[in-house]
Amino acid sequence: MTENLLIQFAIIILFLPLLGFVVTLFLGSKVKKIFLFENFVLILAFILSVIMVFAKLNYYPQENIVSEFHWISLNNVPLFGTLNIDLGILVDNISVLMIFVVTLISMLVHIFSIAYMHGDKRYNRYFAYLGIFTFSMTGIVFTHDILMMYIFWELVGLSSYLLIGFWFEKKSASDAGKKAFIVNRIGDIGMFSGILILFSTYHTFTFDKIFTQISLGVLPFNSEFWLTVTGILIFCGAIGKSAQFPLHVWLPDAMEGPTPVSALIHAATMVAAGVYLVVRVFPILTGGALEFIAIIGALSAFIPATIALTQNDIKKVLAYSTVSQLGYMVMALGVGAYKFAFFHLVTHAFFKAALFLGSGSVIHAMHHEQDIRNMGGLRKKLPLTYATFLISTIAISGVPLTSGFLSKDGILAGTFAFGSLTGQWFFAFVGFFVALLTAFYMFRLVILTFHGEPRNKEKFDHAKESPFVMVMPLVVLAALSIFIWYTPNPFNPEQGAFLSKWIKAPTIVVPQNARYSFMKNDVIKPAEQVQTAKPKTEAEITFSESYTEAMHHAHIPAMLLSLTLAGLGILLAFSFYQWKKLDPDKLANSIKPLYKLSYNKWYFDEIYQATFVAFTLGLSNVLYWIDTYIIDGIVNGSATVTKQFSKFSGTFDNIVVDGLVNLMATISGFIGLMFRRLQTGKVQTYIVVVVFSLVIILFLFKSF
Amino acid sequence: MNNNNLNYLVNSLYLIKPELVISAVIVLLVLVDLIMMKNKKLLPYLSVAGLLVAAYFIIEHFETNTFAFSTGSSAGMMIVDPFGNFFKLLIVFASILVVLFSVASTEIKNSFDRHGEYYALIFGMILGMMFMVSASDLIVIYISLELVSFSSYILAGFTKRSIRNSEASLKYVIYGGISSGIMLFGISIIYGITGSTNLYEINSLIQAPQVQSLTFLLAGILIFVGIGYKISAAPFHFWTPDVYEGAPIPITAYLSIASKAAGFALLIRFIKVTFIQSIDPEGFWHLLAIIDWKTFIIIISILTMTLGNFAALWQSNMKRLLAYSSIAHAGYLLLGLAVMSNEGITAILIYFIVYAFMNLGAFFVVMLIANKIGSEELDDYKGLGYSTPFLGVSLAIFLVSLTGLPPTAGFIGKLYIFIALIDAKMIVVAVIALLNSVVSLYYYIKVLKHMFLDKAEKEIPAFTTSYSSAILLVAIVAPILIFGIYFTPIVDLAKNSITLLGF
Amino acid sequence: MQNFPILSFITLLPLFGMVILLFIPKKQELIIKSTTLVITGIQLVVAIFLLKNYNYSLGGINDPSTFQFIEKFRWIDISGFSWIGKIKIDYFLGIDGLSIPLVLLTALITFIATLSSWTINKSVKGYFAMFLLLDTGMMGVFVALDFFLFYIFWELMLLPMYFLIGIWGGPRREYAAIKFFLYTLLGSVFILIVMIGLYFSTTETLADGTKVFTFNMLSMMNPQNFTAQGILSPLNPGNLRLIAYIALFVGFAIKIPMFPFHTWLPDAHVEAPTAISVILAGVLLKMGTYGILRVCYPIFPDITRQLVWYIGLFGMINIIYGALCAMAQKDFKKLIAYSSVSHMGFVLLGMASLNSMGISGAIFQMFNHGTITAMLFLSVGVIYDRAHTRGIEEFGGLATQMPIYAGFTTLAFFAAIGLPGLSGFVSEAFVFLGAFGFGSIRVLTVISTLGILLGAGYMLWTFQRVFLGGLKEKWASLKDLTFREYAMLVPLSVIIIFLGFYPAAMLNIMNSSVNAMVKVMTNAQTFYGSLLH
Amino acid sequence: MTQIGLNHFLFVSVVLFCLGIFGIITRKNAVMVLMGIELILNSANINFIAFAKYGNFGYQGQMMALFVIILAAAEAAIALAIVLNIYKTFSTVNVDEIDTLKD
Repeated sequence: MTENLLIQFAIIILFLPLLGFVVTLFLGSKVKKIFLFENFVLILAFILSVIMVFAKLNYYPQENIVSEFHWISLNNVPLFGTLNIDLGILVDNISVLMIFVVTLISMLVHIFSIAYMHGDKRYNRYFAYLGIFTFSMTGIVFTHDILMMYIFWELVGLSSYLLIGFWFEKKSASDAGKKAFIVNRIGDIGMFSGILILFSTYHTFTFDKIFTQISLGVLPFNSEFWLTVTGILIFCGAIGKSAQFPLHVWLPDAMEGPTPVSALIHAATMVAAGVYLVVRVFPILTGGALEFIAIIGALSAFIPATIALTQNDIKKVLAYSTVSQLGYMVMALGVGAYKFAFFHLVTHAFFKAALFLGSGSVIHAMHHEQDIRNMGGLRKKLPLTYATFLISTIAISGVPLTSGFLSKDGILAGTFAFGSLTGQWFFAFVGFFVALLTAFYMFRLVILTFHGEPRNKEKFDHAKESPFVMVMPLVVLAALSIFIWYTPNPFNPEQGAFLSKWIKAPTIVVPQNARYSFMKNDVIKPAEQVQTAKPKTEAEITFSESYTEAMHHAHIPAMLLSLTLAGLGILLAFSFYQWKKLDPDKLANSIKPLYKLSYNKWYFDEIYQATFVAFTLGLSNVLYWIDTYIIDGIVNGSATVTKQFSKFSGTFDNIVVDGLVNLMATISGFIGLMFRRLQTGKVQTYIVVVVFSLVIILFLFKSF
Repeated sequence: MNNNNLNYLVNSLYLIKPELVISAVIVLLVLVDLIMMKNKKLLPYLSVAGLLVAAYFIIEHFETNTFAFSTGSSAGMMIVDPFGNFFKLLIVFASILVVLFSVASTEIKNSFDRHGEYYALIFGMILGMMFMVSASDLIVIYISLELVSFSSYILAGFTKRSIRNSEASLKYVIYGGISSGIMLFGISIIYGITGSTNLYEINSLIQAPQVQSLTFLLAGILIFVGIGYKISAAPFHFWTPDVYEGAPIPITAYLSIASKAAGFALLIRFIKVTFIQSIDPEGFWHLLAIIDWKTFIIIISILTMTLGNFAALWQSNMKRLLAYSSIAHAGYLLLGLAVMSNEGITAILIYFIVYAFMNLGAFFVVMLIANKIGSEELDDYKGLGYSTPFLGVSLAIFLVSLTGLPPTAGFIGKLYIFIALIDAKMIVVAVIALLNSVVSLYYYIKVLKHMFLDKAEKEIPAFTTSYSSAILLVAIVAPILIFGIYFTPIVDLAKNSITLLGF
Repeated sequence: MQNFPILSFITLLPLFGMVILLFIPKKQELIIKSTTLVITGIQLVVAIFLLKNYNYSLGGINDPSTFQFIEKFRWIDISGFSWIGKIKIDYFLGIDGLSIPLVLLTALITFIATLSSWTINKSVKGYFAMFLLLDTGMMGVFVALDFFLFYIFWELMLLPMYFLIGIWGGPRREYAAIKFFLYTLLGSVFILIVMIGLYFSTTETLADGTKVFTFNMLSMMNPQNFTAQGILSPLNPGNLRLIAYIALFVGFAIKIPMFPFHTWLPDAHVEAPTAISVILAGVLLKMGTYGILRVCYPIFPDITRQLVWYIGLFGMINIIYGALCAMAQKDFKKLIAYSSVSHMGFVLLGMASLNSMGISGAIFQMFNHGTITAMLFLSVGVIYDRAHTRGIEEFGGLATQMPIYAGFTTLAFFAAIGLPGLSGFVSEAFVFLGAFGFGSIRVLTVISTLGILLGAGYMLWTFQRVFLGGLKEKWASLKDLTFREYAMLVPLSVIIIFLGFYPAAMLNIMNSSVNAMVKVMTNAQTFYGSLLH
Repeated sequence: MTQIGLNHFLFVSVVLFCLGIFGIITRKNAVMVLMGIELILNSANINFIAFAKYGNFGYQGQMMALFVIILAAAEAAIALAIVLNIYKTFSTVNVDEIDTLKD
């Protein structure tokens, strides 16, 4: 397997779903079974990506394989020479792992959807949309430059828009689609501005070239401050796409889309693209930018977690949980736990997809009932769904032996280490507290859905286990939530190939004094120290030795603490909902304002509606009013004035009455009127005017 | 009177052959009218033939550049020069068209019994105008002016039956009488100051610096009243709308072209010959400082065009609208004079050629339409573009040309005026004039709007025009389009015609 | 083939077609329509032929030798003593990378508009005669290199446009038509006066060594050709040149239309029949920006540099203001009209960048806006033909009833939003990248990015209101696209998608010219500066 | 008693001129208006004669005056014919009532 072949694989994987999209879209109305083609394409893509992952990780574990072409080149540009805009493919460990996740989940969702969407009137169209989504997502994964990232970034936005609004007859669905797109655009403007800064500084979009230039000390506007700003602006894209605070509002609404879509796009892949973006641009993020990212991540982890406590819609709970978990990842990146962020991205993708598909199975069984208050006791009816759902819940709660435990624990250790190195314990605190909340609300969800007595007898009676094509993906995904795939030691993720071999922290290119202090390279090292120090492979060092050291130290305490908190959360959930030892309603009543805040999602939607949306709409109306009456009016005058003048003359011409609305013309008309006053038809008046004008002329010219 | 002088007079007759032809035709017309009481059909043909002969003589001596009727060494009463010949040709051309219009006009046809007078009076006007454009003596100027006026007074009220006609004619006569009276008073003052009535002599007399400028100013402006009334420059234009509306359409057309052209020729000659000091190689005139003609003309021209355009906005009668439009055009033409350069005069001449076509054409269409629908009211024009597309499109072309939009000849006329203005660095004036032409668009387009955009209130049956009229119309439309694209010929003609005797 | 006057052919062909139409009896509507279709079809083929034979490496702009398909002969040649009446005007046609995209666009849009005009049934003959006359005017503007000729073509299309809106338009057509006419005439009056001023400031050396004043735009671009006393000469102290520039700019800006001269546009668009809206948005608006690039920029590079911030500012205002106004609309067509205002703002912004990227973006955006907005207007036309209303609120759920139509409209909407993969994205991105690269308008650029957001806002909102949601009862009988409508929408869609994937196809054409333009701009400082001292 | 000189003639002529204008403006009867015009013409005539006499300018002045007299007569003839015609159509000769042609 040559490098070239890998690139060809990547290209084929990239374009297969597009082919699927085009074929399915255009033949959709003619050929009923065309969706099978789309499924076939995805399975093929998955197989290829398995081969690719295998080949890449085995034969080229260290290389970054790049292939690029000039998409646009402007030749002979004055002052620049040739200006090339390249698009290209980057195959490295991160991208192949990511592509594996994407194609796998996409394939599973495709298969799941065969049954789930059965009978929909736009059945084939649905698969076509899934196809274009997969294409766009693949593009994001494989890109080697920020422009192509942005291009596919927007395209996933489009597919997300199409899929959220798939049932567009429902107003809420089309609203949600629109909201998702526009809110994402807000983030994109930031990202685009960041791209503008990068391009105007480096005249290239390619990550590598930008990194090289920064490491050579070329900075935007020659200042580290602007490098920070650039980083933050690029991160804005992630805020939008990964639904981070304060742009997280679109994600819960996006649950209006079909549930498999939620699993694919709004849980596992697209929303993780934000994290992926940060992973990609990580080398250029300064300390300041990282801190900003960490804060946003922390807030995004915390706020949705509190909201998820009180939601009753099965998908909404999962949605908020997604935001919260994405917050985790972002926060992890912010504190420098790069590897664990990506690790969590992968593990989360599997178990969250499993959760969503599981909820899809439940919803399917319950005939599109989504309110958990109407469920209960479903484990008897849906044993397989229950089992997989439970495994995934355990994983997300961070219970040992699951993948979630491994990755989450790493993140918590990262925040812990960050605290120990900088003295800022805020992130660690948030991390652990959210872990508690997560365990609680996830088990609340499981208990209310599957345990206890059925609360809606009728629907319960009709519920039955989903068909094979729906259960199979659940089983696969639940299986992937077990630790064994990642590491042989369920308590130490670092022993697995995943973290020790495949993922490596990137080399930071930011100038030394713009970094976190602990990320600074120990530039001046006494020669002997290098030799005497315990030789470490490069892979073991994350950013700097001190940081790696701190991570090691943080590992055990973090693990213990997180275990305790997860257990506590699960315990609380059981005591509230299973054993009914505690009364949730009572608790809610006693902290009513907090409960309401949580229940109403912190009123984000209302605030945005009242401020930004109302302001924009108001402004647009005001401007249009101004446009019609003032701008047009300066030139045009108002109809009333015209009509006043029109009274002067019965023979006022039609156009004028209609509106020679022109102030200009009104004045013209007025001047005309004044002239007309002189034309009385009486010859003597004329003579008087003539004589008068003669006198005036004489008076005017007598000085000459 | 010695023999030499008599010889000179006889020789001068040779120079005024066109005028002689016209005079002969007048006599002939009256005679034919008397002899052939019943058959008036011959008269227009006779007129056209006479005009063609006159035109031939004008062209024959086009390049002549000399005095006529000069006594000995002194300057003569008349001048024959390319400038004058140009205007004579223009007048003859307009006259031919007007005679042809008259044949097609129902209005004129109705006063069948008086056709002899009609054509004779037109020829009287022609004669007057020919003298006007070649006069170099205040006496000739006054007399020729009055000759034109008297004929036009009668022609304006020619079809006595209509109220409008007689009213127009009364207003015209009173207004004209006073204007020429005032002018005469001015002439008498100039005569008093200089002791001469000959423009060339006056010019050489006033080169001396001790001339009393205030009196001279008074005289100059009083004379301007007489000429200004002929060219309908504001504020001496008041008769124009009323008379144009009241007079028969061919006469209106005639007044708007021929007598205006003659008036302009007179004005240019009067100002240039009387007040010139020197002409620089660039063609700019340096006038004597007695009267600030430049400022004066600028003010008058801006006033004229603004008034014409703005008042036209409100008109609902086609003839009246065109009357105001012709006032506005007088304003543009005056700008050419205001430049006070040969270039400006070229522009005026070019403008006149174009203006003759488009304005006569417009009046012709109005007349043809009035023949059919019996109205000149704009409201009756609704939907006309569909019932008579040929006339509609022709009128559209004339009006577009009057607006001055390419690719019509009207644009070339305006272009040259603006070229002259900008070359003389009179940019503000040019901008005002251009803005005026934007205003003018509005009322011209209003006509088109009525014809093409509006639905007729009552169904007008489709009607066609007679072949002869159609041919005539095409003959007027075609040059407008051709000159709009290829204007070398008219510019060449104009350029060759700016020679005034002595300059 | 070498000497065949191909540009004259492509320009005058419609005029010739108009003459043919005049001889076809009024009743033969189908023949009239087909003749027009054939004429515009030939025009399109010739345009493509032009593109095929176009040499990408020649720059044009201010260098006469690098223009292509040049036709030049003396048109008006009046000799004179002194200089009186001496005037020399060339019939001078030629194209460079700046004009060829627009020639293509014109041919394409006219052809599609002909198809769109098929439904016209009132005075068919007059309509198509005017239509073809308009076509000649538009094409002429883009190929003329002599200012006088340019101006004639510029004015030539006013009258047909007046009639096309005024006779075949909507209820308030007369108002809209006269407003359009007066506005544009006002603009062209400014152009005229500056044109004459330039004429008196520049000379051209004839073969015999004598110098004559000239209307040749390319001669005006060479500062050496300015006479010392010429009123618009760079040597002339005072700010006449500045004033002339502003006058000229305003003249063109009215056509763009640039805020605050844009108010004619919504009216004209709303009242015009679909095909005319398509032409108006697709081609006519481009004349404004084309004029600025063709005339203002290379003739007054010194002033351009001076005022470039303001151009950027107005670009920004257009973008934001147009978008906000669009958001407030209830009339589908008016909304698209305001979106045009917004999109033309990008062109202005790109032009203000004065670098290759921005100007490429601007020209590319001109082309893209032509195709995208044409498609949007066609979409409005499709629904208006069926429902006879354009009220956004009156529709809803059309995607269920007319899925294919909805599909095409989705494409057009997303192209207008600037979705990657469609042509609009590349041009907008280029505009932003270019403008951001130019220090002085950086802040304006960043503010302008809000336009992308607002654009998405009003477009999606409209899309939702018209196509999504439940289908209203009264629209349950609407038919999906007809074959003719396919024929209009498919080519545009293909172009939009193709240029989205492979923008280099268009960018390469204009590359040399854009670089030449940028060189003119960069050299201006030294060139004009040295002249002054 | 002073010698009657040029200025006296000029004074008379100016008075006549002004009276003429005044008459034209104030009189309603068309015939009276026409008489006003005659006054103006005659004031100019006085000027011509006076200038010719006192300025020793030759005969041009007198010649002009003669022409003017003839023209005035002709004008009066035409004008009176028109007034007659007016009387037939309007049954009045008051100029301020003849205003059907106006804006």
